[in-house]
Amino acid sequence: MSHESMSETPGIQPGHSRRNFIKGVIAAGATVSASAYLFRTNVLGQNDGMSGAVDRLITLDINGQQRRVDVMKNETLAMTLRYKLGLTGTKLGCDRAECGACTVLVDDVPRYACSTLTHSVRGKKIVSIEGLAKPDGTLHPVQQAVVNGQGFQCAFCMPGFVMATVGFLKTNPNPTREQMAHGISGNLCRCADYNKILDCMMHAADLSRGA
Amino acid sequence: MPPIRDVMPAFELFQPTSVTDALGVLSRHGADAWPMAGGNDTFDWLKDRIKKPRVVVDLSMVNELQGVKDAGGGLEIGSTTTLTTIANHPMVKERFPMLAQAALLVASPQIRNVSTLGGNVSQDARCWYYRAGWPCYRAGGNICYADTPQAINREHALFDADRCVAVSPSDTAPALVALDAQFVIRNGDAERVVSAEEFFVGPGIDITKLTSLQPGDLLTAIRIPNTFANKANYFEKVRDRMVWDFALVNIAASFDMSGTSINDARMVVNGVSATPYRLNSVEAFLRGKARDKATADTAAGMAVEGAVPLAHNAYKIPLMKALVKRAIRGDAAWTS
Amino acid sequence: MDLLTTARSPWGESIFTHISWSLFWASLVGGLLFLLAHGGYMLFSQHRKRPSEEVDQLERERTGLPAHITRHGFVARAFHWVMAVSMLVLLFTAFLPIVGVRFAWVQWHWMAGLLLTASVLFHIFHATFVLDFWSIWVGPKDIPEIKAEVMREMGREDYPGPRPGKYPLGNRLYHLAVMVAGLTVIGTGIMMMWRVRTGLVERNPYIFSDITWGLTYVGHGLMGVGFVGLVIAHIYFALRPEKLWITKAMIFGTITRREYLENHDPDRWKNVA
Amino acid sequence: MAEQQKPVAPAAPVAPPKKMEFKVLGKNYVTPDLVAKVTGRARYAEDWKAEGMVFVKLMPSPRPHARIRSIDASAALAMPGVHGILTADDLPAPPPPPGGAPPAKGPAQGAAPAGAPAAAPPAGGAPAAAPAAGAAGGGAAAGGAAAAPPPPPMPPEFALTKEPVYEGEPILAIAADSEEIASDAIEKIVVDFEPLPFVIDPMESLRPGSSNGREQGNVFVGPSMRTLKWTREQMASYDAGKFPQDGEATETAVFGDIEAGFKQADLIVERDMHQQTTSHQPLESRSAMAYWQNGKCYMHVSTQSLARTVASVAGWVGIKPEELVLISEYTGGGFGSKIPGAQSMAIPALMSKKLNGRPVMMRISRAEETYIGRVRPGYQGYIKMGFRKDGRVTAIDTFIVEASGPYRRQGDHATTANLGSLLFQAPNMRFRGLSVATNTPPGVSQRAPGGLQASVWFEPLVHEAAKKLGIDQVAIRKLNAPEGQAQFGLVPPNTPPGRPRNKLTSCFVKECLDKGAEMFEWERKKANSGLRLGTKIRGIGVGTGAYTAGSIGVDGLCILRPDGKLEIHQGVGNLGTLSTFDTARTIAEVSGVPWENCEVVWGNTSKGLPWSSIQAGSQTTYAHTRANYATGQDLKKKLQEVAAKTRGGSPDSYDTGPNGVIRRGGGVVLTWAQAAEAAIKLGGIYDGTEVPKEINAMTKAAAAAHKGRGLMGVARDNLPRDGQTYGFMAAFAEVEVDTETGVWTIVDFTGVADVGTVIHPNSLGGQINGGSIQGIGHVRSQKLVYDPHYGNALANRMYNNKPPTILDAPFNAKWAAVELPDPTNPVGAKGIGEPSTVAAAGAVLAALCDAVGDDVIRRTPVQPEQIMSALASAERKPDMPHVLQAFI
Repeated sequence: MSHESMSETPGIQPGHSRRNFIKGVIAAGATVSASAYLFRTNVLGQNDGMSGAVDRLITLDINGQQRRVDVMKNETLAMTLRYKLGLTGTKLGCDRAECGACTVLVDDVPRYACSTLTHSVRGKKIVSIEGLAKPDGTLHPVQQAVVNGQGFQCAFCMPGFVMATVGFLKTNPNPTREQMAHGISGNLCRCADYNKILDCMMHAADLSRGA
Repeated sequence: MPPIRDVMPAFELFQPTSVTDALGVLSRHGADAWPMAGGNDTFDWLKDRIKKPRVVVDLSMVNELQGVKDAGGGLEIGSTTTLTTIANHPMVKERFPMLAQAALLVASPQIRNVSTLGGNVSQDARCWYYRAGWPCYRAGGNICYADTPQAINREHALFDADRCVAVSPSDTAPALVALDAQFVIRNGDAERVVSAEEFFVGPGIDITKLTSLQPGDLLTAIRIPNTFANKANYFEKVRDRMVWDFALVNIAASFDMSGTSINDARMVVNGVSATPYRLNSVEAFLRGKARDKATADTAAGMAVEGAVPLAHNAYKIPLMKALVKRAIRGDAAWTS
Repeated sequence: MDLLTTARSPWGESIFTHISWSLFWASLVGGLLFLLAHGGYMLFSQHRKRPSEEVDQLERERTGLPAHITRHGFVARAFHWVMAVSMLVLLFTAFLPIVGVRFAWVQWHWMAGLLLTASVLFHIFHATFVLDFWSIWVGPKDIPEIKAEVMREMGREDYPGPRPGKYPLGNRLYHLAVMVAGLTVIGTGIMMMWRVRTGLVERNPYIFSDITWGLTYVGHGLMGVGFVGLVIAHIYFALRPEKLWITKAMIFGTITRREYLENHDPDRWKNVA
Repeated sequence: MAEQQKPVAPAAPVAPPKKMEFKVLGKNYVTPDLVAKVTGRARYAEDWKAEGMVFVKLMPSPRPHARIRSIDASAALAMPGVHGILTADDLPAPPPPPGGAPPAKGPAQGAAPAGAPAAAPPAGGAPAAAPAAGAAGGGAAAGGAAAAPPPPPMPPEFALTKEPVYEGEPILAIAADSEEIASDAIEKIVVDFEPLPFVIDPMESLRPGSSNGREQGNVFVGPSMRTLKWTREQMASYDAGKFPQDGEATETAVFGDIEAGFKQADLIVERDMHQQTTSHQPLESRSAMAYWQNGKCYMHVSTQSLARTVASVAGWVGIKPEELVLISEYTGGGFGSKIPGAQSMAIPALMSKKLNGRPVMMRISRAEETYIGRVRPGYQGYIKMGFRKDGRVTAIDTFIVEASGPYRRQGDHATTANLGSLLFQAPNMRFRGLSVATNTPPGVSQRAPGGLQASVWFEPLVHEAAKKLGIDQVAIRKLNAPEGQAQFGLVPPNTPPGRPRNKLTSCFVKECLDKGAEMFEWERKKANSGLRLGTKIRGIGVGTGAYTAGSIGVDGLCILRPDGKLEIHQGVGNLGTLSTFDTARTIAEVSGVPWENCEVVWGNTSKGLPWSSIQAGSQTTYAHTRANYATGQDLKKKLQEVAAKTRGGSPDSYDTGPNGVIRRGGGVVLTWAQAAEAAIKLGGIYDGTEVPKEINAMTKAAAAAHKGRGLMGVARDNLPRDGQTYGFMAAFAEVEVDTETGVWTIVDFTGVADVGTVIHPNSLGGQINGGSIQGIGHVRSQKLVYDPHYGNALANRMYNNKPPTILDAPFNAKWAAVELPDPTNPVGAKGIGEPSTVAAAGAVLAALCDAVGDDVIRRTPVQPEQIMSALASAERKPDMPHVLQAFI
């Protein structure tokens, strides 16, 4: 179907050079420029390099890859993923640990990336929504369950719900419907399609056990 | 000039890996240093740009501070042990199920996965005037915006309001008080162990802080004596939403029974004053009584003596009475 | 270092909230320094009373003076001590928490404040209608005396000029300072009664604007710390040997004829009999 | 929409329809955007980046109402890394008032699609409000005109302001290398404010001598404002706890004769009610990114309706629609707050222009979203209903004081009355209302504007009446429910007699009640009414809901390409309802081209998209099944003609098969690819060189951009319709209330909808349950809180404004549809998004009344203390300063 072409296609009128535009608008997955986006590159001034303080240049283990990143001291994991590593599947709904859209796995534990300092996950295994499917495109059982059940509506909360479910199923592979609801209760869906989400995630538990 | 929110100001970050290093950094930077455990309270203050510490000390990498161990005569829980760990820990569930339950009812799963016991008991007040960055007493100003004729204060204090009417937001704090927990605090080379009553402070004593922690202090562990281990206990939290919500009122109670009568009891209500509110008179009254309806009704009346309701929180009086009754009756109550 | 602390009101305005507590230390230290300086100075300058032969002379001239002359009537003394107590309570409840002694101080503070207010109101009434109102006042008519006192302080013992009436100059200047500071803390303090739970008035912090309140707290704070220095100085003088006769008078009410003649100008403090 | 204005002929009786059968429609399938969504590849507005992109931060007003005397930004602009400032002075001149040409209409209408139903077309978001509310507003305006010359219309709302009228309204924007620098810069800006009076609680602005929310007055009348104060006696009555029913109203609409109606009543029930203002809180905030390239403005935005956002955003930016390229492939929810985009979206575009086209990203934080993200107006007022012994409603009287926010009249209250008239077929009804200006976030349509409020308003009274009359709750609703082409609506005073009332195109709410009662096991559940379980008590309730579910007159466009694929172009926004794809399938259904051969093109105006309905008022499904039905027919007709022209014979001798055009009774004569090639050779109407005159200019431009690429199907929906299309739902709920703590939970829930033909079951289930839980959130916990003294927000955090979580929803909600087609839609489909929101709220509220007593519930949200403190008190009244107080 057309989502492939859609998500790669820049917004241009027929007749404009597509190439020079693509230089402008970058698809997910690529880091754009050295500028630190939301964070000023060198604000700390005299603070910078206070003895014993952390170094900015660190290596992160993200979706199985080792990525070298220049991370500000006050930078959250959500910002690093979205603005330094181009992994925009991790959404920011509230940036205040109140909606769950930014949920990622850190050493298999679901956490709010908006409320995690990137420096605090050095040397930990980070998995975001982009890291679930196999390289050949085979979907993770939880993703497959969502597809099978046509789960979610606007889906802005979906990556968070999927990651929370993946994490919860690691601790409880065979939950009741109510246990599942409690397990993913740290995620908000404003379309409030909770019933269908629960259907999908219970189906996901079956697929995961099967897989 | 108007408040700008949602952008964390710059700070210097330290990530000590040992208690000694942590204490070193804390004492080196004194009041400039902001100790951070799970960060759930910290990020609010920083992202709102209300507090701009020069130095943040991330304690998440100090392994010594994590874990639950049997310290003979009780449990010792490291201050940065996560609430998820506590809620699922066999020893906690077996000896002090009330604490496990309190931990389980905090916020949301992802928050419990990072937030710590030390952080939960040390977190700052959630008064929405204070959190909005208004210059109230608690913020070092000279007014309480929540205790005015027009103020919207359904979530504020009934007891011991001294100018400020903010309440303690913690769910684990009342449980710890009801279990007679001790708080281990280190500062430099000095270590002090204080009871919950000394750990939590009201506005009369210090109107800008909810705990007695001072700059340079590090809460390293919380010790729970076996006094009430495997004894009858009760915890209930009443809130608007079943997730991500602070208690309107919660209650924690431990009972040491001999037969059908109460030898000793500790009852603590939170969400009604700036510190976990211990029902001393009720505890005294309960000794020798049975856990029955008659006792419960009398106790409920005693519990709310001296309550001073504000415009919008009068409901907390009957609510508190109801919870005291339930704790004494021991009804299985519905919480989520 | 800011001497006054400011904050953003809910509407983003910059408002005063308090004085910087460093001013408390300043006042404390200031008071102590004055005490040392003055003490040191007094060691070298001998105290100026009327020379004894002059006093003998006066005693001969002015017969009919009673052996004991009432300097402070009972009521005046009662007021002084009530005020002193309330003032000390106010200062300790206000400043002990700042030096780290933590306790629930607010109730004691406003109660002592009310006591002070009451005693001061009474004092004003009493001084106005019973005592010689102007005897404590410092005014233009006192300039020659001020000049003379200053010159004498400089060592010009023989400098001509009037001597103190009922109240020595320092005494009167001190009263002036205390009056200004006292009325300020009382006025601002009464306003603050609307901000704490007293059961006396309905708590309503909104009777004045944020800015007015800021100034109120600053005024209260400044005068409050001012009192620290003033009270130190006061106690110091009360205990100085050459002033003990006044302190005694404040306790027992009377001074001896000779003390009267030694320290006062009989023409400016009449009808003592 | 035009036809809605002209009088409608009396309804012709139609035979009860039967379920329709389809090859493609009505089956579950995977929407083409789902894999991108579930793998994180779907990109929403904030997910786009561009070389050299800078960030803007907004300065919010710290005051609820003030005038800006001066702004000193010199210190900020001197900071390294700061690129520029944008203030109200940089915005384009005000557009003409609503009712002008589409481009100009953008801003005003966009600001509040439901804001001025009199002016806004039914497509404006609250179509239900259009006839009655519009008329009511107009009538009121006319009344005002009789008294005095009408005051001038209020100026529209803009992205940045010099007179902030609510706390948080953006004053200026700063662009910098990073948000951190921009924030530090804004903190250095000094703004001199002249404070102005403000209003938080609408009732307070009715006190004699109280302040007004705007300098022009405190009450909105049509497009203008006036000052209206009630008497001291009336306010004394309010203070004593009784809503003054004789207060002056600016809006009145009636039907029949309520005095007579109440005389006929055997039972009269009445109560005062409050329901709160709630913010929309879509999970994706209204972030936007913009840059200029080759004279065009490119914008990545979050909007509900793509085609319908172009004009409004172009208007706010001050450019021609054709100079704007809008990209919005995915939208993280809107619920009415992003119908045509948002004023704030002009900020990055105008800032980028200042910076010579440099890309500018404006991330809207949650706190900012709570300020500028719009709200549903709250109500304070009273309701009075008369019933016959048998339960038939004889009369309804209601007075609604509405918290409209600072900018314009909201039609919600009139819509609420209109729906009361519809749902209970009230033979006599009167509505009086005030739309009061409050210095709180601007009101706008929120999912079922006025509809959700209607069920909260009326259902508890119907429950009370049924209890008192000893009638079954389902029976009393069936007795009063509309059916078929039922008429409804109120008319303003001095309306010429004989003005026809609105009538429905179809209504099967009674069937919904029957099916729901069966699924919910209503008869068995009756035993649970008042059932005590320890400290807990059970209650059951039923509610019905209705809302507009369709408009007409939009276009469809598709191209069969030489590679054999059919490109279906959709101008509708992709905000999660799936209608972008569900309605596209109509073309496959009608033309016979297999869905597997279809590609949906959406989300980017540069791709050539047809004119669409607005994604509001639950009308997309109805409107675009119609438009795409016409387009599918056009495509099939052209396929047959192309076959006839290339293979001989008459067009009728050809049909379509799975692999291409077939000769009737024979095999394939043209594969899809061959048909496309042939069409390109033929040109003219076949390859899009010639298009129908009647189609919208936007569709013409799209067709022109794609002409010659294949066989083009393009058409406008000219299908007939008589009446207004509404969707319906019946909801059933069982609640359990802890009488000691007031905590309550929903233990069972069932929703059954009348949506005509079900075109996508999975999607329908989502709409029924999702809509229901949004309604339940309104009853349960959602709210906004303002400090009355400062007029500043206290509940900008979700843990304070409390949207419903997965644990606040029933764990196992059941749903179904009656699947009876609407006769005016070629596939029988109607919308559902809003009717579900309406019905569920009423059912849950009725269930709560059933559990704790009808005298206890007087306000939403029903937080624990309301129930608990009422049950704990002797007089069974909640222990609060005033049970109708707003924003607490």
